[in-house]
Amino acid sequence: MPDTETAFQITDEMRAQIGIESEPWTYEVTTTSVRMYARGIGSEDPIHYDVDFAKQQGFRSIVAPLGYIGTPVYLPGSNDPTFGFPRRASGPHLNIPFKGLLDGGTETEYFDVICAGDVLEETSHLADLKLREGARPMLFITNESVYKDKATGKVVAKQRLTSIHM
Amino acid sequence: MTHQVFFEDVHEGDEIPQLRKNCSTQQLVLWAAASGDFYQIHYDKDFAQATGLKGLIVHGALKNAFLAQLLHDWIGEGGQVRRFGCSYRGMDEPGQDILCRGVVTKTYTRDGKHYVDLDVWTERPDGKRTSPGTATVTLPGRG
Amino acid sequence: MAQAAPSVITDEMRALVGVDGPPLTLEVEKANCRMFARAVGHTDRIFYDEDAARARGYRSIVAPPGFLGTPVFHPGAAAQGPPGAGRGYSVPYRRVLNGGTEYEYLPENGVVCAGDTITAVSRISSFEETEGSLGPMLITTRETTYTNQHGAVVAKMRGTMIQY
Amino acid sequence: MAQQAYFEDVEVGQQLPPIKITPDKQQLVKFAAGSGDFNPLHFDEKFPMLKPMGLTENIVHGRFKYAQVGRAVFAFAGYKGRVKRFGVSYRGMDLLNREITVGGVVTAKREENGEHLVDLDVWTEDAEGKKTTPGTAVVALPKRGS
Repeated sequence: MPDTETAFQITDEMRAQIGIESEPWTYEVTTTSVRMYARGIGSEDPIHYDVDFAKQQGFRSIVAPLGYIGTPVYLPGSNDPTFGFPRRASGPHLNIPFKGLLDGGTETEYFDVICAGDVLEETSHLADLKLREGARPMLFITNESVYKDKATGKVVAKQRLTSIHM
Repeated sequence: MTHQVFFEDVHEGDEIPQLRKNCSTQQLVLWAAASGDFYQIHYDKDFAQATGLKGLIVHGALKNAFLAQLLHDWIGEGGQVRRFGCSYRGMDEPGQDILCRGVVTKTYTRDGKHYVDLDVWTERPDGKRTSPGTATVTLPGRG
Repeated sequence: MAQAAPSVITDEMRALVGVDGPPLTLEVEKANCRMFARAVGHTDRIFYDEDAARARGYRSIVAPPGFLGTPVFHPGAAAQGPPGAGRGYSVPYRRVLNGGTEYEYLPENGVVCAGDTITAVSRISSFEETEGSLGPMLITTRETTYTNQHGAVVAKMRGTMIQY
Repeated sequence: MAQQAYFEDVEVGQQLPPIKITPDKQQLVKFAAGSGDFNPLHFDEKFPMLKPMGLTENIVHGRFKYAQVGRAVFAFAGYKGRVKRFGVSYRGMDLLNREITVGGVVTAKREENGEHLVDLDVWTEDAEGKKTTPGTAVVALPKRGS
């Protein structure tokens, strides 16, 4: 980095983006999507595959493996073609001068069990900004998604994703 | 809204609008996800070569689905795809153009429905028809 | 003319022709219709957007052509090959090629849409032997019938497998 | 599925049964299908983004390792337990075809709002024993006879 460039700082303008909520997006949890995710992680637990078995265990339907909170509705032009997440007009906008990007961490808080058949409404917001100063400064950006059951309006899960920009 | 093609405007020998495809490795993995065909010759180069192939190849069923899209996009809202199929006669690689084409071979009306038969195929840049097939669609009539 | 290779079609195989295989349940959902359409590169929104599909008179998102749902996956069940593959007979050929696929739709019996449950039943329609540039070949033609939850046949598929 | 664990029977220091998995390319393509993350970083060895990252091989999705931790936590909770929270940091990359071991240990037991909670340290570990995905989890367990 050239000497003339002033060190990166989190500005008030950036901090003001914290908490701004995005428009909602629909996520679907289906029998097929739960089974595919379970196959993807190599689980053979029948709770993720067999609807009758899951009902015998007291669940509404097959249970979504931990970490899976549904598939965003995909509309061409509206979703990222690689990751599938919605590209939303509203929500936080940050100008980040760093080119490097790393996945920093994932944290999920559950308020209910997520099962096939659930239709969720997700909104996201910028939850936290942290700067680790040094020879190579690192900016930690944490986004939080809140998932509500569309039928009941109840929050069923919150997920925080941290990305590291450097 | 797409432009509607009508039965009366279609004649034997007409070529329908072409559809050009070019599969990235990502598209082949998307197709694996969509079709449930996780055979590694479509995304694992080492595996493909170990089976004697030059490299990764495009799924035959994906080319079949491309031909279905060619027809779907042509017939518009008023048409219906009745039948489509192809043979797999040659391999296509990711990163190379796959040109989807169709030519009308017959037009006829039966039980008040307007049918169009076509030859359809996918074509490689070297001109080789890798998935030749046939299809039948119905189209609306004018008035 | 060289002497023809001995037939690999056994009585056991002949007895299988026309016999229905076990039914397979396929689920058609909004999410898997979208995934299929996305993988092909369809641009028509009836394959993605429920409102767009309803505006065109469909019950829900339309299953793109060639898509009749995702088979219910049972872990631990025999390797999920092509439906009905390797059913109770073996042939002395090691190489397999997918010869071709043909779908026939019967839209007057119902257009396949998200929410449908399809039962697929497969049967072998014929065994044929030919002598090609690759040597003697066995061509197996299989037909699959797709029936929706109302008992209506909505599509048929004919597939050709070449063994040599 | 293992037998249901009850709150009374769990002890601080107790280890979770390890899960071992060696993800190959097909496994990661299935994970792409399940998760919707189709980043070629995980399946295309010619993907141009590999080089600037100093990589010559494809890497395992961080979220795949997160999900493996999820499997271990879910198995610990059993069908009657409820996972309240679980999170990890991504501290190191794992390459394809290398064994990953998921581990966990009970760090505390407590009662809160009538729930019987168990705190856990969880992680994935590579073949050299490096914890590439350390994290924590909170599970509510049933009590015997409740």
